[in-house]
Amino acid sequence: MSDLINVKVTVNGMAYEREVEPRMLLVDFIRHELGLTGTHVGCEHGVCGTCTILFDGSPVRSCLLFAVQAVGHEIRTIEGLGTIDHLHPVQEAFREAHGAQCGFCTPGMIMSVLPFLEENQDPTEQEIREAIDGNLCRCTGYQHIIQAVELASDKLAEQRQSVKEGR
Amino acid sequence: MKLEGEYLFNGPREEVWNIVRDPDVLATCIPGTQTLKQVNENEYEGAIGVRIGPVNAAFTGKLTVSDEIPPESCTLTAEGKGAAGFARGVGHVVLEEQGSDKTLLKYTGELIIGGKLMSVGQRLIDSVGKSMINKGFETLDKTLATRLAAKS
Amino acid sequence: METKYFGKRIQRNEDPRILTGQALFVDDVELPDMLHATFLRSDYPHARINSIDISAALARPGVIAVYTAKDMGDYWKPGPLLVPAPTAIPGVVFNKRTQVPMAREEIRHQGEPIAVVIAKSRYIAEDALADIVADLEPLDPVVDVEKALEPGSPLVYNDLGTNLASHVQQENGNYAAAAAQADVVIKAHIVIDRGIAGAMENRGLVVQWDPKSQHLTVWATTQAPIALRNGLSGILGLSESQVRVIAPFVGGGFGPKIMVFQPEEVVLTWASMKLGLPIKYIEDRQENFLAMTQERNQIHDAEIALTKDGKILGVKDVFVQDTGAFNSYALTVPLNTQTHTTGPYKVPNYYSEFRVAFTDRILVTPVRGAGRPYGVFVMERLMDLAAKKLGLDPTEIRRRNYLQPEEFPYRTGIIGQDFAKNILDSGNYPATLDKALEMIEYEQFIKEEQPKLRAQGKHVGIGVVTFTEGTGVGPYEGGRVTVEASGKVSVATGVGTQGQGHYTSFAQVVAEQLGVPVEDVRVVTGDTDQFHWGAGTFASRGATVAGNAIHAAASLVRAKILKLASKTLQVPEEDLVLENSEIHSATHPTTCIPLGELAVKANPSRGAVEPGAEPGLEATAYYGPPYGATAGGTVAMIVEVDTELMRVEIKRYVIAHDCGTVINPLIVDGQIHGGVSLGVGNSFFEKLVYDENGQLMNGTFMDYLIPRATDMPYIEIGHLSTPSPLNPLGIKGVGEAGAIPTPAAFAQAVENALADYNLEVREIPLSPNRLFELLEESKTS
Amino acid sequence: MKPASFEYYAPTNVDEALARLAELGYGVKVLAGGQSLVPSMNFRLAQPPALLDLNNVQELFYIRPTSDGGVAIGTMTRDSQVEHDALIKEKFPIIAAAMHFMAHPQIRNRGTFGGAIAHADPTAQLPAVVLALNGRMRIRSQQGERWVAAEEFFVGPFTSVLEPEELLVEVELPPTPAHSGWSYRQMERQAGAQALVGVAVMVSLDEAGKCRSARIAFLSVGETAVLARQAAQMLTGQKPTAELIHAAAETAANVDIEPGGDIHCSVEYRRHLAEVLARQALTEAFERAGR
Repeated sequence: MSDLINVKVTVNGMAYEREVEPRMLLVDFIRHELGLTGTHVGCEHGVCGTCTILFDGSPVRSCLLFAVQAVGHEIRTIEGLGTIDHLHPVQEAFREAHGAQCGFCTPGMIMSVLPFLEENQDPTEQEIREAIDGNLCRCTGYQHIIQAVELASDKLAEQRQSVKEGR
Repeated sequence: MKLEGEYLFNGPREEVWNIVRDPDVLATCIPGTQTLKQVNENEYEGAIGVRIGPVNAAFTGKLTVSDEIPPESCTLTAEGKGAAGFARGVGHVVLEEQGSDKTLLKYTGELIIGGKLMSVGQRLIDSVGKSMINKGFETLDKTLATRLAAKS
Repeated sequence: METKYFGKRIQRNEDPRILTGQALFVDDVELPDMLHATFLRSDYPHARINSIDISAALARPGVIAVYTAKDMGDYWKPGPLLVPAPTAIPGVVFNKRTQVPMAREEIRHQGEPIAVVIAKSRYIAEDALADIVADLEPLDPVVDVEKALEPGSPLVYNDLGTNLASHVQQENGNYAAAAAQADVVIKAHIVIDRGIAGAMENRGLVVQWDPKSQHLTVWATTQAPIALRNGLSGILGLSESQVRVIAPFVGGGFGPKIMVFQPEEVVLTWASMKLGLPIKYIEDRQENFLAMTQERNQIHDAEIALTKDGKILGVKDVFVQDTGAFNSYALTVPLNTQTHTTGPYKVPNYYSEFRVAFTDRILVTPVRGAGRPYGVFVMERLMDLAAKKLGLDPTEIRRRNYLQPEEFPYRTGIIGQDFAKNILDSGNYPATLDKALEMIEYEQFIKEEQPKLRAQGKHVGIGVVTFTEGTGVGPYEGGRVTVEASGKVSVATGVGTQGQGHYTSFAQVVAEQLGVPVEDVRVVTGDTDQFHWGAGTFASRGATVAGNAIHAAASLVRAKILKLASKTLQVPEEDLVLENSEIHSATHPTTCIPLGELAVKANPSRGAVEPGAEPGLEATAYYGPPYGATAGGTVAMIVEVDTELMRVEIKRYVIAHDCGTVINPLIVDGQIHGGVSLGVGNSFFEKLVYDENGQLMNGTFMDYLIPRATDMPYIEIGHLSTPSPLNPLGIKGVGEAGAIPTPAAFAQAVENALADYNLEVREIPLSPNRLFELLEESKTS
Repeated sequence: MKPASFEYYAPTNVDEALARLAELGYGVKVLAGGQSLVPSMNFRLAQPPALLDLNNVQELFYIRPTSDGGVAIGTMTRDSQVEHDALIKEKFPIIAAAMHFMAHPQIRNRGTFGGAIAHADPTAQLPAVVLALNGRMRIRSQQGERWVAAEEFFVGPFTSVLEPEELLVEVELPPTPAHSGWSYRQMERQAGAQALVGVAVMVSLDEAGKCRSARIAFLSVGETAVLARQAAQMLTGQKPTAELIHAAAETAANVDIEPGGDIHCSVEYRRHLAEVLARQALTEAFERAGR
């Protein structure tokens, strides 16, 4: 076994510090060291997307990074969005459009959608399909997810509008 | 998986035979690290570390030489297994003289690959396999050239 | 019926937890001192175990225990049969061979566990796998299902003397006589390959034996928690009350998670009791490909006999089914194939025979669709061949043979997975065809659009397929409905949930009866301490069977509410209204009592009660259907084929679906979409490829593809409703609908697109490589 | 699927990295984006004793114009950064086009340009694209620096000329001549999945509208990315008529390459795809060049 390495990292705005083996995958670190189990593990070879998190704002596979590589970086996970009582607009949209069935792929899906909707504020159906193409879902056939993203885009536009109008 | 092919060596048949029949030389064909030791006249055992790009697979196994008709033909049976899976190959090798200074090696065989190597790496087996065989022959040919040069 | 909640597109109660990452899945369970297990699995599909040396593994720091089958002593034995053999079918042959905890003397499929490592972390456990030295002697594997049944084949079980696991023949009418009178008889050889279920969450298990309370808690990704509890307690020699199985949020089931007493469950509960410490095992994706049960591999020789005007006289189907190394799940899959082949058609003479073979491959159990899609594929291919031969439009030949709405209930005479002669309860197939054709603008497509596009050199084609889906089979489910002092309602049932929205649809059923908001109804599924009778979630039965049981319980609670409220408020029951979590008089709305207050009255803490009084506003009820409810529908699909690259694109996908009364259309749509995506996967990609030595060649998501968002068409759904007369709510299941007809419609559409080539698609999936081969063959023939 | 143990080194500059490589040689594996390496480690097909993580070596992250009008890409530049870079889009649109087919955005956000080249996957897009663009690799070790042309760089599946103590630090792409055209085409079973066959084509026309140069680079047809030399020769100096393009594509597919088969794609289908894709790509590239 190799020596433990000190990992200081910011997750959802909170600073964490742990001692881990270099080989610990970032997703295992987030889930089992930090107890943030909303990020899931589906394939551990970078294909399914259930472990998608935001790493310095960009969606990446947390099964293909080591925790030691996160030192000094900012991570955002599903727990960093809304709460059960106050859902984030994207989460609200997923609820209204029935974008989740078993819910296993959902956190990763949402983490892919979030930066996409920042870059593309009025996406077409095809653009949405491409944006979520790196996240597998076996339950929904993606249709309600796509509708949820369309709805989320509207909600975010409204939110921007109300911020602009100072409401 | 069927294996079949040929390679033209730049040397006389006797010399090529000596090389093919020398497991220490054969072992150098595999990219990685090898330790082979002879356990009896026709059988060798050892550990092989195959290195292809990021993949490094350790195998333990044995190599058996049979049906020898020096310097014309023999059968090589190799078996190895490790955490990445296993491989079993049987190859029949025939050496044909092409004039006095060239020898055509023809081989036919059967290769069984199993475990992770197959379930994860199937799509790469063909290109990696071909490449390993060709590079292996090139290495043998280089060794042959060195030996011939040393003799002359 | 005027409803407030039932039948409405209501948002799901479970979603806030799911969407915020707060939903508890098995791998999220963390316990103090929890150990982690992993299994050494065989690389060989068939081998003899000479010896296993675990000493080096045991010596590795962090390793707590390593066990092989030999360590299990008498506890090691083959598991129970999960589904009984269909002895109701005369002459059935069934040779039982069930799964074992770990291979002891002989390995019978690649991926079969031969040792378990229990360590302080999964990382260390995996390190230790490489320390185990297993001396395995490879034996000739049985790989090909047809060759398995030929004389001289190597045997999966030497003691059995054959690889024949089952043989079933069923006949309704007399096919041979019908064929003798037919104007045309058409034959087809059809191959259906193996695939996975591919839930995004792999299997998982956390087991905790508490020596002080002598109690075992198991968190499992199971579709059948009660069956698992009952079975494990039996195997472990515990009372059922000592075992609690919890199926928390489960990340997709699709069939294989119904499979209980898998090696991991049996080995790890035993190990946890031995070690007195909790153990977690999470299957990884690689293991999911090598050890999770799979479906299919059927090879059919089918024929259809017709009159020259396209009327079906008879159908004959003889097929072999690969069951893998075991047949713990008996014959559900091939029986579903057998019962669904004739589907929506009137087939007066039907002969079906199948032989099931053991092979050195993973055990076959149902996967979404569960044999139904292949019966439909066979039949629909026959119908297409017949239409071509007779020069009929494919929709016309179907129309001429549908069962008509007035012909229900219709007895097919074939015994199905519920061991009773199959009865179709209700349906209206011509209406689903009409609806689908209207939605896809069939006439316009074939008369204008298609000729126009063909003239431009485009290969576009249409496929139209009607199907049935036997759903909601017995035996039974139950539910308990309790009004709490808060006025909120709790509901418990024995089925598990893997994303079907039971927390919401069951709440709707209850909310409608009790006049409470849907979000005030808390549903618990899959916890054996909450409800301990039931069979599980499979065969599209959750909403139908458990839904009706809960409806019955809610109706009983409603009656109790009315009775007590009438007494309390001094208002006749007929004048009482349940709404907004209170009971009030319709004529004097101010005369009212909140539901919670009534619940408190129903559970007095002092004083005397009337003789025979039951406390609380609570009731438990069960529902068991006389037989399954049959849903159905028609799919129409337009595809375009790029004959240079061999790319096939679904341009339009329409499904007219009839699953009787709908509890929540939002959820039903979602179920259809999901089914379609499996159907699309099965059409394009999903095939496990084994080499001749039984080695899996595509055991990753890089090689075994499942549909992504860009693979899916936009699905247009048309709803029809023929309520089932079998249950009070009129519900039929919908879980497998989309999966069933899609491959058949795809094959028809591709053939139609490639009409110039005169090629026949007699297999699924149809990869680009295979399409290339078929096109090349058609050019040379 | 958890990786085996390894020692972890995270240098902050190239010199430090080179020193570690010199010290450990085959005993260390360079970790760039890790999008191929980490999966093989999770499968435990790769169990390097040590990893040399370049993600903190800031000097390797850059895209900059070269004095001759080309572009130099630092080895650690993320794929997604290259894909969306304005300079790349302007000078080498083929790169962005090909990158669209590389797995999925989440992978490209972490994967690196140089990592994909050094990995030398014969089924990957970037080696073929860099080959078509006639790129060259800047390789450093403690002994110094050397440049290797793409044509010499890839020597086998997952094998390049890189010695264990060497590091690929930069990929340099020369400017494309006037009247150039490009095309990237591939066939895959699913978006983001491995290409069954892919082809990257760069052509240029002379004043008379004749083909001045053509580089046709295939992926997934052999042990490395492969240049179709004979096909290119057929085109050079000729007017790129439809007939000639057809003939060149046929030569490319049947003479220039020696594809193997796998469970997804037979040899025959591969040759067929190579011909169709080469024809489509050449046609498109010449069209673009003529504009």
